[in-house]
Amino acid sequence: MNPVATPFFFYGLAAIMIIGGVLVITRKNAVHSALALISTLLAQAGLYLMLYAPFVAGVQIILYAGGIMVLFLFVIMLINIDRSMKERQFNKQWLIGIVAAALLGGLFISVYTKGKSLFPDGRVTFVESGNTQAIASLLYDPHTGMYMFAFEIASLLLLVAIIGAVVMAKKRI
Amino acid sequence: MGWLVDYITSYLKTTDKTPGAAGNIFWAFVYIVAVFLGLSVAVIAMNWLERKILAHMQVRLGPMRVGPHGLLQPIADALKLLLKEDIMPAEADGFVFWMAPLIVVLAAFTVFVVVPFGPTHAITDMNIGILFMLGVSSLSVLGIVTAGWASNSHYPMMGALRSSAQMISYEVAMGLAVVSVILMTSLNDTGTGTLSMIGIVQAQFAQHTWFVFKFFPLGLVAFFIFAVAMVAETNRAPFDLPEAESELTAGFHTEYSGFRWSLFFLAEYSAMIAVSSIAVTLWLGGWLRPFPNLLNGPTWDLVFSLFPGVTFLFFAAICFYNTARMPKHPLFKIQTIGLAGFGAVLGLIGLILFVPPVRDRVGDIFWFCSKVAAFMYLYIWYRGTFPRYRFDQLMKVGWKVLLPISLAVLVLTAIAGFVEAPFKEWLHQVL
Amino acid sequence: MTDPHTLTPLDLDTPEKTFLDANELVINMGPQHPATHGVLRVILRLDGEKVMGLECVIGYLHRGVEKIAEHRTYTMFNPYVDRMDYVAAVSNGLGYCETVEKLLGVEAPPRAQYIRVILTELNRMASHQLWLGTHALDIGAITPLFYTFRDREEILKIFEKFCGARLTTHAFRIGGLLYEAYEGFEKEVKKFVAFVKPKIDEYEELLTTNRIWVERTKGVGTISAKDCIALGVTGPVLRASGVKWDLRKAQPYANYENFDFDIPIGVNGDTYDRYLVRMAEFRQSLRIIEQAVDGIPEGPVMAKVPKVMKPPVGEIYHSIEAPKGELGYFIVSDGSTQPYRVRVRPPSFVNLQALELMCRGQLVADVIAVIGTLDIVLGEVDR
Amino acid sequence: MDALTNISTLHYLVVGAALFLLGVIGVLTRRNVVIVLMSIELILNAVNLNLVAFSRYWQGLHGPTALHGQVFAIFVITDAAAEAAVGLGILIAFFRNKETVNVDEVNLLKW
Repeated sequence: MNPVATPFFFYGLAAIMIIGGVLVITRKNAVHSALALISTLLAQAGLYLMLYAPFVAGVQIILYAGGIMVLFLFVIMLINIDRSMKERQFNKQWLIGIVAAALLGGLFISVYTKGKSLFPDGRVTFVESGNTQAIASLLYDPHTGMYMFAFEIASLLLLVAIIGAVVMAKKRI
Repeated sequence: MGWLVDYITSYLKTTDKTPGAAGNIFWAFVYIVAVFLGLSVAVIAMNWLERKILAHMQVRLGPMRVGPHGLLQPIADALKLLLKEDIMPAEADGFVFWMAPLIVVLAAFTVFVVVPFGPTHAITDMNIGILFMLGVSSLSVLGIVTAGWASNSHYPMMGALRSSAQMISYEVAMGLAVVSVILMTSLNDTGTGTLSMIGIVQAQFAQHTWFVFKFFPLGLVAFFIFAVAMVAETNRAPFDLPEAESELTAGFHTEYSGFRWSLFFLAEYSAMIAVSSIAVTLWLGGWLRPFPNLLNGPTWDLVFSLFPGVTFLFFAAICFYNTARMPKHPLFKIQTIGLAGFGAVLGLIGLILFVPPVRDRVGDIFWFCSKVAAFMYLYIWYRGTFPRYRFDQLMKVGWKVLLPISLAVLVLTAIAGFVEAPFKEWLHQVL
Repeated sequence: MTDPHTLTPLDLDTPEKTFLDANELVINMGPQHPATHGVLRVILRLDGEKVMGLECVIGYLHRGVEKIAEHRTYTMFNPYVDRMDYVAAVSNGLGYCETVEKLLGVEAPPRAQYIRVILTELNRMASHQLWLGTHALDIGAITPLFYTFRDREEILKIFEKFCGARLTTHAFRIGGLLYEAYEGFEKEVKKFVAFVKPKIDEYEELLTTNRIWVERTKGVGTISAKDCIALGVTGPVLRASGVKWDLRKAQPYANYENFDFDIPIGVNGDTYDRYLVRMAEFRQSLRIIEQAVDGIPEGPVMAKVPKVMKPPVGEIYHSIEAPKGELGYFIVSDGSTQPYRVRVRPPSFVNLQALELMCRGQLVADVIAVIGTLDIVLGEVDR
Repeated sequence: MDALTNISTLHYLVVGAALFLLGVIGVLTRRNVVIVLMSIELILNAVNLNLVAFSRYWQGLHGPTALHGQVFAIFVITDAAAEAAVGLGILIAFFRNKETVNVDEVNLLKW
């Protein structure tokens, strides 16, 4: 199946992403920021689908939008945001920050304009199915899986994160 | 215009694909509209049925005034909700307050993109179908949390915190139960499983068993875990703590009224239907009729294809029986006519379902929907029977009972899948 | 268990901060809350879901019943007491009539006393049925409410036939009954007893062994016998803590000494035991009713009472076992036709004082269960 | 027009770069720790988008099973989950002690 109206969806989703990103860093209210970030994440899941990465898109929705962002909202509700909303929103180094970001942006632009020929259009149509299976075989297969060790390390990282989060967030242990 | 007709009819000729998979926008749109309308009708019918069934469980009659046997009550309720004043608390966060019901409704409805009502009767068949369903249905917790927060009030806040904790906790056990089914789908020659909803049902057909009976009792236990977790996911009794009426007045939607509240209502019921369809697809053979492998052949096909029509005629007969029992009084004239008319419509639908081309196409949808309906009845039954869990007990059930069991089931399923083929071979040699 | 005397009052002046720290969230439950059984207002101080302290605010239903009594004759005040515990109006009337009779020095004739016992026990059942339905509803089980109301209806039908009113019956008069019981009263009560016996098993079937019900009620709102006595808690709450104290046995009145019945008591003093005690009281009430109907004597129903009641100067305290506990009347007479002072000792009011002790350290959902299990009626708390 | 309508890898890279810049600005300028953490999520997502886009490009060169970029994206998401959990845990601990969520006031190590 060929994708339909690719540019339309690409620009639409990209616009949602960028607008969401801008809202994330400009809103006073952290809940509004979180909602903007959720829209960015969902639009990004759409872009993953357009890149024939359905499994990553699914993980993005279930983990990022459904898991991490709920955690964020939960914490925002636990802490008192009324006070921080009334205060100054940007820190003292905001000018330096903007300049640094602008320099980084300039770097990106120069890299992309100069290296455009490095990235020809690599689009090929192939069967969509098998994406999940291919990822699984990269992760777990005893012959072709080259990321099994990394996967185990990732699970260890998550375990450490769980313990760390519990230790830090618990009132009395 | 010719190309348009060609485009439309070209899909009908290739009937082995869903419109989404075939890339046919027109039919995809038709399916979307059909699913959306069907869902709305199902929610309305569910509303009436829940009140009636619950009422009869509780030795009362339920709605009787609006329409014969209260048949028009949901419509009257919907009108009332639409005409009600839409109140927004002064201290509420307007935008988020407005967004929250939309998020919940969108999450609840988007799930139906991949629900397979039949081998070709789905909007689309996704490679990551079940992952998509779990992911999108988990988004509704965002709406609930934001609804509770935006109301800027204590009871909704507590309801929201309760519900987000509850939904996240039960998602874990639910996901593990689902994974054990995905393991079962990989028991074939190639050894690759599938996440596609249609693929899961086809795997059950190919393995000659519903997954609820696979590796008895492992499939049954996984199904039971899912059946418990899905009640918790949809915040229904006995896990209805987020909206516990006697404790938190109405939980996260305490401050909502009118149309916005009805959106929550709609979302709750369509979420119930959605998780029930997951359960039906994963464990109860989806659209497959009973014994598709054992009782096959044209005769059995014919017999089973008569079921939808017979069911509708049965309902029509009930309507006519009750029409005859209506009090013979001028005041009941309109009600009697209405009930007879309703029966006639049901009967007509039943007769249409006997027409061969229709008969062959709706069989899948009928079996799927009747399995889902059984789950809906269970939901109502739970509500009539159980008291409500307390929050710590709910967490205890989720983390200390369901999660270990589902982990054990997952591991045992993997082992069973691994030893099944050698064991059969050994058995073959011994006997 | 904490000593009730050392409980510090709730500190409501420090402003709440966030959910994060202890002693933070102050929630106002009621007076318009579905589970506070009327217009009780409970201010809860919560740490997350845990109750750190609570304070009851009462008086939303205050009508000054005791003050009204000072401006009514003894006979005229009789209907007012029905409006206190309106789900057990007959018991209220019995207590008042007996107190005034004691003050006057008259005694109701035996037949009147038997009919009084029958009606009071029926009323006890009706009150317990209402308690069971609403308590189960608070804990989340909807269905028992409808079952109990279906059966309570039969009791109310008997009341209606007896005296014309269903709720605020005003069934008794000072000195006995105003009328003879209606034709077929005994038969109807017998029929009711036969009807309701299997229904009580039906309630128990729904709840007693229900896992969720047991989990929700066992170990919730525990109160020790010592604390009960210290706080003056009476009725099923006291008996569930293991104290065998029932005024029907301890200070028999209205002929109760002639009936054979047991006092069910609990062991742990938690919500589940209170539930079991009340369920057992259903059966004991049925036993009493059966005996009373069988042994009902013939004779007059009204003692000789002066038309204008002028009790001698003095004071009297008399209490009966109402469905909710000890219901006492303290009447001071100055020799005129109107009481000088009437003071009611309502069981609900006293039992409600145990709420904080029972709820500290429990969860919000338990507060609901405890309010339900105390079986308070706000009309009686506020008077 | 062709450069605009023919969506290639570069288009995704540009979107990713823009998102990355937004994240960097957020991290460098905001005072609210929660929003700083969210900006970090933005940065991680920008990286993820690049990874998946490169993966697509790589698939074009080496066949449909060359999904290394997507595998990396999954690892990054795992990492983000761990980071969010620990970051928010620190935030809660910090908030409990100082009752503020401003990065400026996280100066316990400064003297």
